[in-house]
Amino acid sequence: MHRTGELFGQFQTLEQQKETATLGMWVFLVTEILFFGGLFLTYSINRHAYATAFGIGGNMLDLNLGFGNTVVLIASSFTMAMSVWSAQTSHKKLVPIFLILTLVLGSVFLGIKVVEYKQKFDHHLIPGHSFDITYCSKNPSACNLSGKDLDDEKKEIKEGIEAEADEAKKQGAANPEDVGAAALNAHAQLYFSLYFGMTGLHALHMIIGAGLLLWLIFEARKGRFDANYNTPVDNIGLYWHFVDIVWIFLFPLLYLINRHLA
Amino acid sequence: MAEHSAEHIVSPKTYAAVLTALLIGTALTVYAAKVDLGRFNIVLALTIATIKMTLVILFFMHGKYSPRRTQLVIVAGFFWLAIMLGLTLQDYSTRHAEPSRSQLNELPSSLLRRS
Amino acid sequence: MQSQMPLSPEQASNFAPQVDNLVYFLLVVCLFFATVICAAVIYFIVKYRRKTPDEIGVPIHGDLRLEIAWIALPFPLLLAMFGWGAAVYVDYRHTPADTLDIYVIGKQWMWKLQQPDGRKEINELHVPVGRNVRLIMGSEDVIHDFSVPSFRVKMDVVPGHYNTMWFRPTKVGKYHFFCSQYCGTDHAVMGGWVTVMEPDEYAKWLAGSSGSGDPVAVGQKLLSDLACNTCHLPDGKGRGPSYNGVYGSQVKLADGSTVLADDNYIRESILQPNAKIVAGYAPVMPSFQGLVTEEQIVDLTAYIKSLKDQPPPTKPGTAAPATGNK
Amino acid sequence: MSTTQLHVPESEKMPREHYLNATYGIRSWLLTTDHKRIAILYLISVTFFFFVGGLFASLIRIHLLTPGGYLVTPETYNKLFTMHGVAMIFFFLIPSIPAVLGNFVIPIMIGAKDLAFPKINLLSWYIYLVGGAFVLYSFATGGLDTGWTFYTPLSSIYSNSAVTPAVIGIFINGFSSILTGLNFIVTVHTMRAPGMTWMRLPLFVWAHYATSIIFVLGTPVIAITLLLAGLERMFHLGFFNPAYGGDPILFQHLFWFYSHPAVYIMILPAMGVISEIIPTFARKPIFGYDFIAASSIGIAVIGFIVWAHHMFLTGQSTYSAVAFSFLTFLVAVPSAVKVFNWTSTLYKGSIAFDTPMLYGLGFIGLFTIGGLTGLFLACLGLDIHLHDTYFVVAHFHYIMVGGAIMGYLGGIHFWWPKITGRLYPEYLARIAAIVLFVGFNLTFFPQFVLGYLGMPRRYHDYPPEFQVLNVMSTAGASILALGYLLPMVYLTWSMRYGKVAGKNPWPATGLEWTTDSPPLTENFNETPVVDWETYDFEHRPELGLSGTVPRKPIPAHGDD
Repeated sequence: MHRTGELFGQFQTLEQQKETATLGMWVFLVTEILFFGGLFLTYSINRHAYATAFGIGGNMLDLNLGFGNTVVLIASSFTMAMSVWSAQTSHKKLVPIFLILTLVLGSVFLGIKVVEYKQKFDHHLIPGHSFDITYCSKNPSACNLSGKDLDDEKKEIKEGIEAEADEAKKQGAANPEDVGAAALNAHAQLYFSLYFGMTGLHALHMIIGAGLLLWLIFEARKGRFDANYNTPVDNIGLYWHFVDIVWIFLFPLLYLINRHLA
Repeated sequence: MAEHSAEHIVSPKTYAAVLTALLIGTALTVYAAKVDLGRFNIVLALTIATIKMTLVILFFMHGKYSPRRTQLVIVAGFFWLAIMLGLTLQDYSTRHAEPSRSQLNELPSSLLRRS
Repeated sequence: MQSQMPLSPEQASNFAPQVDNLVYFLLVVCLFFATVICAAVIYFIVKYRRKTPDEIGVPIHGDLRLEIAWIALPFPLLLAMFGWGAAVYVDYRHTPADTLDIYVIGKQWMWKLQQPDGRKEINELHVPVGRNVRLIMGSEDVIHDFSVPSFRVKMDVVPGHYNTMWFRPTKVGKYHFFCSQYCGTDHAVMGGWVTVMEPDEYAKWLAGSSGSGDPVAVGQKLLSDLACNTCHLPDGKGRGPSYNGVYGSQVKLADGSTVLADDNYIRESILQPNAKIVAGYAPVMPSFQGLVTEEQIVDLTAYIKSLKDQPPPTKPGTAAPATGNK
Repeated sequence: MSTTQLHVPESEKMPREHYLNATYGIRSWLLTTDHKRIAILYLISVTFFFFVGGLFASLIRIHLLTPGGYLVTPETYNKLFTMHGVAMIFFFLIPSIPAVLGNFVIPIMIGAKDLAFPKINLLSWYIYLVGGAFVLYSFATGGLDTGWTFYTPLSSIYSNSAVTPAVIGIFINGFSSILTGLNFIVTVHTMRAPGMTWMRLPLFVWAHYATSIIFVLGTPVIAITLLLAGLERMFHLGFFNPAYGGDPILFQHLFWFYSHPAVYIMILPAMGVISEIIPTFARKPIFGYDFIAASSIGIAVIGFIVWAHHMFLTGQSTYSAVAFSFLTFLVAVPSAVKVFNWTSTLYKGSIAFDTPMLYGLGFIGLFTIGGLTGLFLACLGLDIHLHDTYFVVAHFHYIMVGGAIMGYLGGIHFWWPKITGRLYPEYLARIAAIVLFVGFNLTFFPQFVLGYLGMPRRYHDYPPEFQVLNVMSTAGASILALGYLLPMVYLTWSMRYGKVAGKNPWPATGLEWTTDSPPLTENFNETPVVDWETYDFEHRPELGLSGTVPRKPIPAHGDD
């Protein structure tokens, strides 16, 4: 692959080559902005339409895990930035160390994500036939739910159903209570579809990033990156930070919708 | 071509400061979410997120020290995102003159979507 | 239909002349520009055709005044097109008060229309001339579009939304309506006729025969189509309770309570069968949510209602062993 | 009519070494990173999809000969027009000019050895192939009957056809577009030869820069939209499915956010081709260079804020419809600027009627009609009547076939000597161009009338009063089909037997005409330095033209 400072045939100078690579990466990230933008738009429209159900869904996520993940990911962005700095200042030994730290933090993030997904699976919150927003309030022991939390969740769901039933009544449904319960379940399922869609796509980007980091670590250990040649570190760094930014928005949008009511 | 020659190196101190700011922002956004501000909860959460994003772009991603052309690319990305979100949301937010639901009892209620 | 080839459909509503006038205006403007451009191109290519092989053209690089002129001068025309078009559209989207409301439901691949008095039609619409008519439209499945070219109106029929459109028929006659939004296999035949009648004719027509058929008969047929009667045997010995004499009675439930078997109870039992289980039966019935329409529930209810004077089974049958069934 | 100027001496020989004979063997093609060879690979693959789409189109037209439908079942008819649309739009029109002509010419035009990312360029061709394979798989196993617009919930729930592989194919193909656009943007920014300033860029490059903006900013949105629709279909989710509270109109917003600008992806590069052809065959600088360049960017930007004019009758708010209608009228301004400037370029030119010029002139006429009928559809009051009728079908075929394909064929004929080093039989080519023009108008003009009469689009069966016009249209289509087969034949023939073209047969002023035909793998022997303005014939003695201006610029109003 790249030897240090190799000039590809189509370029005149190394500087032109580096500039080109960086610009290319930024243009790619711009397409990523629009890519996630479509998801954010879908989220916004539906959240606006079904604020109650989305609020209930949001409160069923584990805030501690979400918060922890945010911290982990921000920290990994920092170590990534530090590995770029190490390359730029020719601290050749430090580059792989910071990259490995980044990879470890990224893996922790993904690990926590797996734990969260597993939890959602156990709580019947995977969209599909078995989806049941009331599962935990009906089977509190299966969800380790007790005391005030349980009461809160029950109350929330009851109010949610009432709110949906009110809507149904306004729209002239003959049996607003049933429609309300079904509607809450459907709309909460929409929330979880979006939750899995958004976090899943984000996680996919993380996995690709982790793969790139692996390659980068491999190269960095050979001492490839220094002040003269650090484009790959720089570019993969840009990508990593972008993935971090996506999470910076996902966290409040998914986890913090309705926390003040809890 | 671009005027910049030597790339700007951001010091670890700056990185550390940004890291601290990001962590504080995260704590703040969790704290703020637990206070009932009505519709301003979401405004505040998004404001904090935007500030955090700006910090990441400016310092971690060297946006502040990039050539103007790169900065233009970044701005264009967000501008287009704003076009997409803005023009779509203006449709949804102005859709209230539609027929009143109470006249529509005849139609199956399960067909309804709220907007 | 006319033997000669017409260039526009008949004008049969208040919108038809508006739309046609608008199209004449645009045609005139556009023909003018198309003619100017084509004439200029033809004139130039004839006049300035190459005379000698190594000749070159006069190096003219542009003219700022011209550029400004051809940006600025057509602009008012564009504004006029926009403004006029918007005026017609806003008028079309704002239904006047006091309309004759007709409900329209689109489904693959037919139209169900319902007059204000409840009379139903399939792929046919009768309206009086000179009266403002509003169509309130919903879809049971995919997106359709109700389009009447002679009225120059159309509107998408979107599931989950109600769209409305209005028009005032101005000419008695029979006009095609089409589904104009692609909706699957038989999209092209999902159409019918709008019949515009004199008001007294319309009144007579309304007073004529009743709706689409006896709901009891429709319900009975539906019941066997849906195979309800394979479990709900009249003698109560099936896996589900008998319908005989149910309507209006107090039903004993498995949890010991009782409930009045009214329309809502029947509706719920069809859509959420396990919400209230009749004593002596197992919760084995599947939900028919999504399988039956509201309209069909009404028909089913009508049929069950018709059985209320039938003698109920002497004692509730014991539930058949629920093994391997659904 | 004056004849062609082609002074190609009989002694002209093919260059000894060029990109076509630099290496041999399948591997040397399939693993090439040479932008010119990749362009050839694209040429072959888009031609394949063009004929797939064309076959479906012929079947559609034959079927519509009689009111009840002549040939196929309703289901098959629906699949035909859907597959026609998908093949033509996603796999022919969108990649055609950028990935074939743009790929071949842009690096040479700006004096670069290659695109900025040659490997990514090759990758994007492979991605295109993989996407294409998925779509062909869908065509072969049950077909696709959702309409190329994939409106939910028809596509996500109700259709029984092979929607999932098609959606995956288009999703994958999107990345091919994105990478091509990314490559062009970066190339234009960083790879220009010394002296090739922004204001000396050929307008073809400006047009592709504008197109690339759309590629990069629009395509990801269709990717995520189709991904969501595909997930909805596979896992019964509710993003756009009203049964679960989702919103089908949101799908349309997202879909058209890309798919309207996609129309400009098709037409902008064609406009770029025309902006090259007209000055070349009028032998004078293009009129209003900066206005044409700016209008390309203007169209790309404004093109992004008009999308909901496809949705005036879906129940979007009245306010929103009015706003989108206004914005749509704005896009007429830069389009008109281009037409006026091309026309003015002809003024006092030295005009020849070589094949590319015939396509160029045809383009002006057809694009004018296509553009002006766009005003009818942008006009809210008229759209109520015209929406989803054959008027729309006629309008967008005037833009996409009359505009984009005419531009594509014009460009192919213009650069064919550069691509292959040989000339095609000129008279046959002119006949083909005229046949195409006539056949095209016969096919699609009647459809404007059909549309105004109210015939809805996508109908396999229509009331008898529409038959006369449908028969006319089908008759025209058979002429059109002949017009497409002709170039196929003589261009293939010319690759081996055509007269050797030499460096600059027309002659034209661009940098690509200063190098060999076909060019070297590195395009130039040494990095060129540009010290002339673009489209300048006056100060270019090496073009072998007299250099004297036969008609001196006359003081205002003093026409001769």
